[in-house]
Amino acid sequence: MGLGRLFTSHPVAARVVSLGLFFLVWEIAGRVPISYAFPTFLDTFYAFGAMLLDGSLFVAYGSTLQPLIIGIVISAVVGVGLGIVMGLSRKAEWLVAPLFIVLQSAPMAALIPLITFVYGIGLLAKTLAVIMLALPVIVLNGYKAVRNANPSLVAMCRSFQGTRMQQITKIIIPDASPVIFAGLRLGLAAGFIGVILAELLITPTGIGDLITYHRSVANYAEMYAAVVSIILVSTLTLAALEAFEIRVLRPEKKRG
Amino acid sequence: MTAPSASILGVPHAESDIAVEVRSICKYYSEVEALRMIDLDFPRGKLTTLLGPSGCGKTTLLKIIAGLVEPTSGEVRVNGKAVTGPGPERAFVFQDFALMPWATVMRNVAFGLELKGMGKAERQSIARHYISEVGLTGFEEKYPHELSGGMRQRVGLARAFAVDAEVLLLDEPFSAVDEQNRRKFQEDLLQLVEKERKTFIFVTHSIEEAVYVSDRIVLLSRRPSRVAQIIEPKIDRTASPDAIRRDQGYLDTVEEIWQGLKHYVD
Amino acid sequence: MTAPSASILGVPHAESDIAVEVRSICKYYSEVEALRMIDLDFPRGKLTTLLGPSGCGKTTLLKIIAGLVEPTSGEVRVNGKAVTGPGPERAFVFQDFALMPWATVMRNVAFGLELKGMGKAERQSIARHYISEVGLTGFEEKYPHELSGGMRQRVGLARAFAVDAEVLLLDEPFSAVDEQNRRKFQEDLLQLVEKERKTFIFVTHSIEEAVYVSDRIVLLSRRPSRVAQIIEPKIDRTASPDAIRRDQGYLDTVEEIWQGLKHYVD
Amino acid sequence: MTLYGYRVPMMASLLVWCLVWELVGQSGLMFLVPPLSSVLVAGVAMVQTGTWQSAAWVTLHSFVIGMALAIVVGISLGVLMGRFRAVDELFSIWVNIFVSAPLSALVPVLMILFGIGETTVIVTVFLFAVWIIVLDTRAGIQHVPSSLIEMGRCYGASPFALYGKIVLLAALPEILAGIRLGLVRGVKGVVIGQLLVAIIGYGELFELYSRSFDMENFWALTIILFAAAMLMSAAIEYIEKKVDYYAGVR
Amino acid sequence: AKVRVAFGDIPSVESLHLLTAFERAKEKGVDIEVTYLKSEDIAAQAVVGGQADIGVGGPYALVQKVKAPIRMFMQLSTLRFYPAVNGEFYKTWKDLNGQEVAVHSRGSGTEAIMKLMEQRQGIKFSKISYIPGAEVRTGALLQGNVKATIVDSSGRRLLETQAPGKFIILPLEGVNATDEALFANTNFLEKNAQDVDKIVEAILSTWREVTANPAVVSEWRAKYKLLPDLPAAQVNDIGPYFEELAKGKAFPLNGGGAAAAKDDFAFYTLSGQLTGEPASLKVEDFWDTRPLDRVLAKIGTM
Ligand SMILES: Nc1ncnc2c1ncn2[C@@H]1O[C@H](COP(=O)(O)OP(=O)(O)OP(=O)(O)O)[C@@H](O)[C@H]1O
Ligand SMILES: Nc1ncnc2c1ncn2[C@@H]1O[C@H](COP(=O)(O)OP(=O)(O)OP(=O)(O)O)[C@@H](O)[C@H]1O
Ligand SMILES: O=[N+]([O-])[O-]
Ligand SMILES: [Mg+2]
Ligand SMILES: [Mg+2]
Repeated sequence: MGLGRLFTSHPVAARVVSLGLFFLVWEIAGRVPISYAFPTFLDTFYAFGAMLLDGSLFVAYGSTLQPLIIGIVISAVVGVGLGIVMGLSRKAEWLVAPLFIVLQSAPMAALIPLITFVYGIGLLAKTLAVIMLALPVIVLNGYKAVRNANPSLVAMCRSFQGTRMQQITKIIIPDASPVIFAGLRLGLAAGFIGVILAELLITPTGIGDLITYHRSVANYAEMYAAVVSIILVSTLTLAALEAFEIRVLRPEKKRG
Repeated sequence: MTAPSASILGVPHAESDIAVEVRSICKYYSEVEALRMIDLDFPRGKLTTLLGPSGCGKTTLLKIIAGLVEPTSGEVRVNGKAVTGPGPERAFVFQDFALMPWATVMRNVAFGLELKGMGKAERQSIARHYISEVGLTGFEEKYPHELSGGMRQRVGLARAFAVDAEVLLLDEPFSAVDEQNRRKFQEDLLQLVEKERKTFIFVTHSIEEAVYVSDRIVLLSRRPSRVAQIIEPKIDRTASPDAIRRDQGYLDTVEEIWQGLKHYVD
Repeated sequence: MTAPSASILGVPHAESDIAVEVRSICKYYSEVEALRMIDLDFPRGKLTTLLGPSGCGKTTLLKIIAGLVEPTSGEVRVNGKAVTGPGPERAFVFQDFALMPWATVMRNVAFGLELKGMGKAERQSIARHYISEVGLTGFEEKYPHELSGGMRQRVGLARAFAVDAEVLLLDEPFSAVDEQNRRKFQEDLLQLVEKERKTFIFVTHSIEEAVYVSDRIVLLSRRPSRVAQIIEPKIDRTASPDAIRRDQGYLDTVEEIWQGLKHYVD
Repeated sequence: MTLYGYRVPMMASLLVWCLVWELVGQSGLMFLVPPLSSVLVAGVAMVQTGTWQSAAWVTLHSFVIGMALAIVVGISLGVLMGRFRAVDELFSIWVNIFVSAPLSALVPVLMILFGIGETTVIVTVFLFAVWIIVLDTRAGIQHVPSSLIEMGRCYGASPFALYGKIVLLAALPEILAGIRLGLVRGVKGVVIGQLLVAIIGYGELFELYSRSFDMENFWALTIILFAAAMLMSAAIEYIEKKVDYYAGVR
Repeated sequence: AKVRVAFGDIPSVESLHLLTAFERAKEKGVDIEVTYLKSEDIAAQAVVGGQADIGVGGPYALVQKVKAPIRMFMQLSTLRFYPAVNGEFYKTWKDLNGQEVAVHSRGSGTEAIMKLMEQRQGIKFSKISYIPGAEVRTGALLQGNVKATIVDSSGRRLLETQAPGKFIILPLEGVNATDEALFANTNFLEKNAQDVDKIVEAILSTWREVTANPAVVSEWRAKYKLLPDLPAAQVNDIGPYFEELAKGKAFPLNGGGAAAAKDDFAFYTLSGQLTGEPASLKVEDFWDTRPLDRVLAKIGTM
């Protein structure tokens, strides 16, 4: 419990200790080595540095992030719109919600290889993979958020003779925005999975190519660096999005 | 120090004196009969309390008057005009405050005016007046989560005052406020009633609170709810709060109501 | 109809009459000083109430007595033996009832006995006795969510009675119960105190409630909390509830405490 | 939705979508989309083949083992994190990273640690499912009303009784929700594991049918998989409802 | 002990002869367990990592790079690929100058072939894109999503049946490099010489039989219950597929060995998989020819 107290007073300490322990175990496992194909942490770290310096990481991320961003933007616009419509209209809910419930809990990964047959291997195919995985969760979150907007706030707005439009723009959407935003974050996480799957399964480009290529030529340190980098990038992106959400969407949470 | 006079339902008042008339209201929630043939008059400028056992339909009746809930049959008239929905002459104060968490106290108080399309400067000056009236000057730029329960309810009250409705509908406004603050708030409310000269319709669970603040108390029976009794506590409101609370009339009225409600309690 | 006598802290009682002794208790929550040098005696067979402003440390003190919280310094003795943790001679009644939602009334009431390893038949017959004592016969197989707040608290009380502890610790047991049920419950509690002859230590926010149910009221000051005053309302408990509530001694005591606490309220 | 006064269950709209599928399929616009009817016919034939049965068996086997591990580890770690600050601080950064990280990128390196073939698939299922179970269990444990725990202590509960009779039961709704979400992720994991590393079971069939453009069988495979995922999640949801009923107002 | 084989593809018509050979080795008492992996490089990784004993693939680059002592010990096939272009757009190699082509993956044999042809034809592709799976590339070609790519023999036949005359197969000469070989850790080869010999012998005899009589593959499929639920269309494909390969002498009847290694050095240095002068590369750094030598001594060369 002494450790617990240290961590409580210094939350950063916990993370540093936790990360440090992990890297140490990795380094040791790599030195044993548990496998010829398992690089040490330091090798991986150097490989990461080298890939940064020779620019291959930047090129790869350029190719990976482009479809991701396009796909997320499309999913966000379509998904939030559709979610709000479903939240407001029982008929739309009835027709569309079950479809997305199925898509959300289904292993869409199985369908990704099909994309190539119709949409080839270009940007379009990767963007589509992102949308396939990201859209359902964004739609469903938007829909649930709107459907569950605080009824007492809605009644308050009605009692002050707010119009339906005012109700939607001034109460329902602001009230739903944190959940909608959480949906966008989940959608982004799913989008990362989608673009990686597309690059691993159908079109080895970007970061997926770095992984497969370095594996095929046995540059395991580079391969691991690529894998770690994508996890790092997605984690940091999601954290940044969350920080943005708190700062911009919910001023009241900033101080409290 | 006079004894309370229990007047029987339907005692006629001078027409212009009645702000709100409730006529033959019945309300079913699918199979559940919540209200059965409610007929009531709410005199202008008075505070009338609806009191009754839990789940008897007090909130339902208040929302029907507010135009937020449709009655199954019957009609509500405000100033002689039938109610078809929420209207500018009525304002609701919600039990859970219904404050927008993303908006400051200022924006919350001015919200009714914002919905009406009033310009920012004008509505803020009105809001500022009522914020000061409920004693929250200095808190304009705070967010609801930075306030205590009692302060939040004051914001809800100021918002209702700001739209300058004649009839204020309050659904258990103090139930989320702790005991000692609640007592303070009751005293403040009496002053506001005095000052604002509006028609208040008030729902509470607390007998003492009802007797302490009301001009008239409507006792509702268990579901399906009907008007069981109407009591007009004759209490000298000019006396100090302390004196009121040990007024024999006050104590008798509390006791009378308690005896009437006791058998509803499980 | 006698005036309350405010006895000063430390008036000695006959040794065997003291069920719980609190000696020089201090409590810090890291930097926050919650309690400062509390010395108190709780007489056997009486109901003593802890009253004080919100956040002053009433719950903390009660939990220290229960052995749930460690004091920073000082000691609690029950029947002369120092407390080191929870013990079978003390039972706690929780503000939020602390009922297991997945268990029936019967299992909840018998839970303390179940933990002691008592056989099913035996513990159920004991539980049935106390379920009837709190007036819940017929509800044995119901789940907590099927009961009203007042009924749930009765389950919590029956559970505490069932383990046959001498000292019952009640932390705002009625605050989650609605006004009217609460009133009923206060009357029932007085009967149970009478019947069970246990030592009750009771925490409440409500002055009326404190005065109505207590043999002794300990007023705590604002944090860091100390004993501000000890009041022994001299009220004739054999009178009817109505009579008690309009007893002048009762009203004077309420007023005296209210004046004392008023300046703590915002 | 209500139609002429009748409540039409929500999932009924899937029938509308099935009809749309059939029409698109009949029109022959996209070779990827054969008519639903012919997919169903192919599906009936497919499930009778030994290949499908053994693929389903292999898949189910990996899935069940991976899920069982994820549930055991997830609940244990979740309980530890919920109860002990140090454990929580030590693991929370990893749990929070992995619960939303693109684990598919990690799958290719897993086999170095865990072997090839079924093991990797099992580990993939485990990795996809475990984090959400940890997080939900932890939340459940942390949200056990402290008064319930104090109640247990007051009445002399041993630590064992405290967990067995109070804490785990009180956290059950959250734990079940975690398991339901974990199941959904686990199904994704089994497919991704079988597609990305070891081409066995269902993954092998997906690859086989899509390579040979056998769209009827491909979609039949997909429908069965989707239905299985939905059914499992619905089953847990049903249990959750029952538990919620007993848990009442928490 | 169990011999764990990592195979970087799904079992299909094209691997029926290899599956048969494994069955025969099992009959000889070698306990073979095959795992089907997503791709060749995962299979290679499995062998490097000690998760598998024998891998299937062409791991020249890997052997040159990795510290693990991996050696090939028998060639299974040579590259049999067909550069295919959409006749509407291209007719000859020269037309591909400045155009985009699609190959299997970075570092694959298909890429090596296309790079080789770039050099030989004196052209430059604008871009090489990667589409794993010959079937997928064939489909993409048929769908019009790519205009120039390289397919395998069943892809070529599919193109010819689905859209006769629409696609042109560009000429490809003098490419005879290893496509797939068996490889393993030297340690494994050392300790399990008997099992390895049995496997090599089973494969060589199978390869010789199938070359002599391609039709026998269908019988083997029935005998060993291989791929029981193969769709009818693919069953019909078995005959022509092996017929064509046998005619083209695609099955290395002597298991490759040093001669094959020399060819590969030339090809893969040219295509960039291997670095260094072909002449300076040593066969023993890449191959362990002893199992093959022993078996060939026993059953004779052809
Ligand atoms: N939207 C609704 N749908 C169905 N039944 C409802 C609805 N709202 C209220 N009821 C039922 O109608 C009855 C009256 O409810 P109402 O909320 O008006 O009572 P109340 O007197 O305000 O209760 P409380 O004192 O607990 O606030 C209750 O039995 C309740 O269950
Ligand atoms: N576990 C804790 N950690 C830190 N501070 C605490 C803890 N528990 C209570 N406190 C602080 O100690 C003080 C006393 O708390 P306590 O709950 O005992 O007050 P109380 O009199 O019961 O209040 P209330 O009337 O609101 O129930 C408060 O300021 C509170 O913030
Ligand atoms: O199928 N997936 O959502 O990863
Ligand atoms: Mg109500
Ligand atoms: Mg407290």
